[in-house]
Amino acid sequence: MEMIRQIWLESGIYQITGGQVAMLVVCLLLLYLGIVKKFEPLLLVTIGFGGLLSNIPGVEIATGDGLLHLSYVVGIETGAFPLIIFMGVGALTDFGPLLANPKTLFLGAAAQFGIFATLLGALGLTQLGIMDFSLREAAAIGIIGGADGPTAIYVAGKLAPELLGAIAVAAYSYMALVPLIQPPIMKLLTTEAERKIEMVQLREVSKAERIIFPLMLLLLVALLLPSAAPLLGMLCFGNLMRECGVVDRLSDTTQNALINIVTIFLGLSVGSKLSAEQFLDWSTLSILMLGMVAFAIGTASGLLMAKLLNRVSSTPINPLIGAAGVSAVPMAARVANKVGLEANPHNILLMHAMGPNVAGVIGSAVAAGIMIMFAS
Amino acid sequence: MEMIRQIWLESGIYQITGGQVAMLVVCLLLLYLGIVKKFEPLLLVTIGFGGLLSNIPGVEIATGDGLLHLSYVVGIETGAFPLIIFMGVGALTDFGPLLANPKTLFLGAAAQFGIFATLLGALGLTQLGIMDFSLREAAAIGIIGGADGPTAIYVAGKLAPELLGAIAVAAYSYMALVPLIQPPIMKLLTTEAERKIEMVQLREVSKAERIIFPLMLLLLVALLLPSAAPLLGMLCFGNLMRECGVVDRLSDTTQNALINIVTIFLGLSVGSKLSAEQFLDWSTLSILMLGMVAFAIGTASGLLMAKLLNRVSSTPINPLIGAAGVSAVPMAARVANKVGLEANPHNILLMHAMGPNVAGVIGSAVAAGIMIMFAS
Amino acid sequence: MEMIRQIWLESGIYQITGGQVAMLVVCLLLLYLGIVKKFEPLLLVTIGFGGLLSNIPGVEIATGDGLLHLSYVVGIETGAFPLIIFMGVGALTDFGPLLANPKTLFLGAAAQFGIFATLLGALGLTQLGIMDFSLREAAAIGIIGGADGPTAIYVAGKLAPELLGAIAVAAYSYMALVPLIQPPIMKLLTTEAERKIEMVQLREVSKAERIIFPLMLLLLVALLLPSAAPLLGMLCFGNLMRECGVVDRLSDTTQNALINIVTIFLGLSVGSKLSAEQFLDWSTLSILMLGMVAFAIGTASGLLMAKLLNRVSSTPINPLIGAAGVSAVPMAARVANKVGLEANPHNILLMHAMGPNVAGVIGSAVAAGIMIMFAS
Amino acid sequence: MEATLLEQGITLMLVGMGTVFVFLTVLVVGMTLMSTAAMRLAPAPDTAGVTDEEIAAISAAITQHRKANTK
Amino acid sequence: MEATLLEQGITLMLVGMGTVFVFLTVLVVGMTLMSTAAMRLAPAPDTAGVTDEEIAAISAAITQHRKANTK
Amino acid sequence: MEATLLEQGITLMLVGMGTVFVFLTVLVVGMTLMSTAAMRLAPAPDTAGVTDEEIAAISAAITQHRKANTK
Ligand code: NA
Ligand code: NA
Ligand code: NA
Repeated sequence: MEMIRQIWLESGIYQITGGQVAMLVVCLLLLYLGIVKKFEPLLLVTIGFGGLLSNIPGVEIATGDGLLHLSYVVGIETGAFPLIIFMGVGALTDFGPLLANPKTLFLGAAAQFGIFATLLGALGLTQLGIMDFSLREAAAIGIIGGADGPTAIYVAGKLAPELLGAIAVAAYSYMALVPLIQPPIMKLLTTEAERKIEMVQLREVSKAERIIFPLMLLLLVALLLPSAAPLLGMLCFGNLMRECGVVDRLSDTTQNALINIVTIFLGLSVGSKLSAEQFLDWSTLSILMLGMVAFAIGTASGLLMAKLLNRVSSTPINPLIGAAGVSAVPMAARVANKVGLEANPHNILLMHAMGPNVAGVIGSAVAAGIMIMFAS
Repeated sequence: MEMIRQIWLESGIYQITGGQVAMLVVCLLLLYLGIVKKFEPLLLVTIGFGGLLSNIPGVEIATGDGLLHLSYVVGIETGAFPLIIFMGVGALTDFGPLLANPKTLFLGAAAQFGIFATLLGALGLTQLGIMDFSLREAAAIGIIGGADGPTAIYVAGKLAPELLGAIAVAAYSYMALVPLIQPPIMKLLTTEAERKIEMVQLREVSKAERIIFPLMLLLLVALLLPSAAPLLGMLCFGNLMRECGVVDRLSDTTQNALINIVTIFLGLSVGSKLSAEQFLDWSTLSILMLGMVAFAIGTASGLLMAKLLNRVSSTPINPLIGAAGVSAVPMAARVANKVGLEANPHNILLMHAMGPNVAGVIGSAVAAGIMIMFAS
Repeated sequence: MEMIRQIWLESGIYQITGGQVAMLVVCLLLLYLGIVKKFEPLLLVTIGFGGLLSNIPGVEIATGDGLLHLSYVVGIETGAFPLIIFMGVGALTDFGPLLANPKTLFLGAAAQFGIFATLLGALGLTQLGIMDFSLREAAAIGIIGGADGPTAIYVAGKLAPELLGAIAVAAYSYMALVPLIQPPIMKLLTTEAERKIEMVQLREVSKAERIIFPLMLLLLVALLLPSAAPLLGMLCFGNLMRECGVVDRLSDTTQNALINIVTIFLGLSVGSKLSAEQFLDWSTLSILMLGMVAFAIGTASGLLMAKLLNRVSSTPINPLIGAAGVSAVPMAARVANKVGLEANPHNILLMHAMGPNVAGVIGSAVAAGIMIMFAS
Repeated sequence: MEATLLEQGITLMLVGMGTVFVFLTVLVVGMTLMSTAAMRLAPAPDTAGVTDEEIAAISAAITQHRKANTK
Repeated sequence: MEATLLEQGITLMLVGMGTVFVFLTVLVVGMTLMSTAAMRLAPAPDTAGVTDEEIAAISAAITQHRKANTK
Repeated sequence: MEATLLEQGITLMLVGMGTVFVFLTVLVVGMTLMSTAAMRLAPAPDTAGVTDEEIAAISAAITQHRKANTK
């Protein structure tokens, strides 16, 4: 009898809190978005399931010696998982379109305005007494505007681990929502005529350029902004393995087994931060709102910079590709392509948008370096 | 001269103990069973070789800072390896036959009687003064009857790490011996007529059911028996990745590179517990004997439950598939199929036996949760 | 303004030291050798890039909690990475040619003279007051002569971690330079007639012999020289997985995903030891010189032993295959083949040279065991 | 003391087997309800279209499963 | 104090956007110089020979990239 | 002191090369005995049947080996 009583006392039905029930619902929603809506499924499925596991009452799995917590300590606190993912992203990224049209880097630069505007927004809410974010926390929230999952997780793990769950969920959710968030802004800020602009075909990029590029980028980072070196260094390393042509077996493993294994444990670890106590908080709500604002501002600044460049440039630039500067690779580039096709059915912008798209990754990493330097 | 003397003093010929020689023979036997007899080779080859390494005199490899000991600490003590293997098993398991015929879950439930009977046996031996097992140890020994390697290793690592080597060897050996142990019991407890029973073809299972099943199972565990949540949670996660259809790259890596890497280190780590001091003990002998009894009782209770179900059920149930309830996936299901074919050459029981077979995995994990709750 | 000043103070341009600039050039040279000259690219690319990262001023990546330093602590200090690589090498190695012609083991034994001669050279430099190497350091330097990367890293990690970077760079550089270093020595020490000797075709080797060989090798090591057991044990384990035919999925993963992942982190970790303070030192220069001498002596002793064996043996032995005894698998065997073809266009020595080539791996591991026993 | 240990064992057996059966019974009920609901919401014809592919996938998975467990 | 925080934010925004633009401008200049040099040292005809293979490789990579990010 | 170090080195060289040769000689003897035994227990005709496959496997392995080491 006593034993049956103990089973009852240790059962979920007896122990579960309202907050945990709410979090289970939130996590099922993330799984729904990932599986049924196919929004960033690699991360939303793993984060969502990790969140379910971390809200099971009375079990050490997301805490103490539990697998998810150990994985968090080993992979997120040290920054190892986001850095390895960045290496994988490097191995998966083709910098060819950027090399063919370097000035699209400016679009990736402009879109980072979303990051700093959001930082300001978070500090503004604090100023108004609505929220209470420190500079570190505000900086971590701002990085959501970079639209780059591993960068956001890396920065949040360094500056504001207590907000990591909310920041990661916001970053991936909005990256997933890019096809809904961006088009209205794009149509608002461009004329039909601008959207119809056709761009000249990209030149071929030689193997030598592809090999030298990651090394040059790394050396520039080393000389100008070392605090961005871990993120950009791993990106460059992955890309060098991809392009150098002599270590294909390492590049293949990086693009497949390694990035997949790390994605699984990164997702579960991030999910382990979706416990009710940490997530169900006014700050989460404001992070979600600020993240949305960040995306909108980033999209707009990319677009406006593209309009400016179009005036200056000798060859025409379709302003739509500026919106791809927020990163969210390759979703944002595809959205630019789709909106372009609606205005002009012969206008294939995809490769042109890949330039600002990967430029956005570099830009966000630079912004992250600045944040880490000043806010920590 | 002094140096040659030192080589001699540090040589294996000088240092080796009788126990170590005996263990080298035992490990060569495990390798023989794995390689020549093809009994559970993935585990017997890795455990056997790990055992060889751990019985080399005078070298730190299974102790101190040695690779095998570090691997044991990182992967077995924390429970990480068996949990990751369970994730892989989930990604490799098709729950379709179980979904098509849910009542076969009862067969998986009944077969767990082997676990608790063995627990009782171990305590009985203690009672009689023959052995001296604590409740924790008896519980860990009982789990051998679950016929599920990672579950046994997980529970033994938590409750009785000092018996881990013997328990793992017993579990995998008997899983390998299923084709020898089960058929006589099956023929003893069923009539020729019963073995000839043909079953109606399984209905098709929709994708939605396959996706919802792991989530439902996880939520039930969370509500009813959180202590089983780590094992079943990882199983469900692996299965969700498999079935959801949007993270195939993660599922592929889980089913291949990840489970293979973890299997190698799990096997070596378990093997590192096959040192002479720990393994050559009366308790090992009684664990091997109790494990055999556990398998026999589990098989019998699964069969008897199937006979009972057959009387109650509207559609006929061949009692042979009850024997598959011990898990030992997929060997036990194949044994049921083979014995069925001997009685009725047109009787393909394989898919019907897969239901109780995977039910046995769930049942053992539930039993493991109970053991962990009460014995620790 | 203050912030801009801080960016300047933390920039690489401000902080970088002359030593770091020199090391960046050295690392770019390693990358050049790996990518353009295709010298051991798997290691020179990863080590070179790790070296770049570790010479970026003011960033914790090769130190403290940085990814490269953590990877070094976890994988090199414990010896785990070189041991896992050795397991992979075992899974990739075909011991058939050695089994078909066991006396080529003597060639692999003779070539180890390079190791001990270099040890003596390092101690001689100390004796002369030119350098100041301890016995441990001299032993670690000597292992370069084994021409086997993971063995050198394993021994250096145990005996002289402060020299690890220089030793690893020397080992892989000379392994890469084998096609330049060996041919002149081979032509100097052999006559045209000797180089023309054709060898009888190798007999077929049965599966049983292939399976028993790694077990026999392990047991001999256990009985005679346990200190070599970690390295040779993992080699044997990988080879047993390869040959036993029942764990092909583990063998495949070991040969691909696992060895690739470990190679990436091994290379980056070794590269993290290429910091200016540690590498730019007279000892590095003398290590590079001693390594070159080690290779030359090892090549010569292998050749001379082959000439001796040719006189004793009933079947003819082409002395060129003795040079393959230094290991540097499979480069040295191919060099022997190439020089043989120059003398006699019908003389295919490749398979014959694979015997001493893999024998050199075993010989180096035995020598490493001796070094670890006496020098630590 | 030892008598108590055996008694503990007997209680653990009863409670354990009880829990296993209760849990799996709840699961049977849950699965049946879930399947009924799923079949109503996504009726047979819809899923029938996927059938051929699914059968191939399932048999491939079983093959892989066996391979993983028995090679 | 809070006023200072907002001021800190504004400064950080100005310095941050400035750094991003400076860095990426330097990168644009660097890339342009590098490409010019590379094209001079390894002129178009040489690389043109590799083109067909490269195009296949690039499109394969893009496909893989998309697959990695959107499946 | 330094003299002793060099002496230590010479002893280590002699003992080391001695050990390497003794070990590999024992291995040669062991391999020869093992192969003789294996060929008697599983005589040539049996293994000859597997030959074609094995040759393919070996050459594939060598190719892979080379690829692993030299690409
Ligand atoms: Na971005
Ligand atoms: Na079971
Ligand atoms: Na060697």
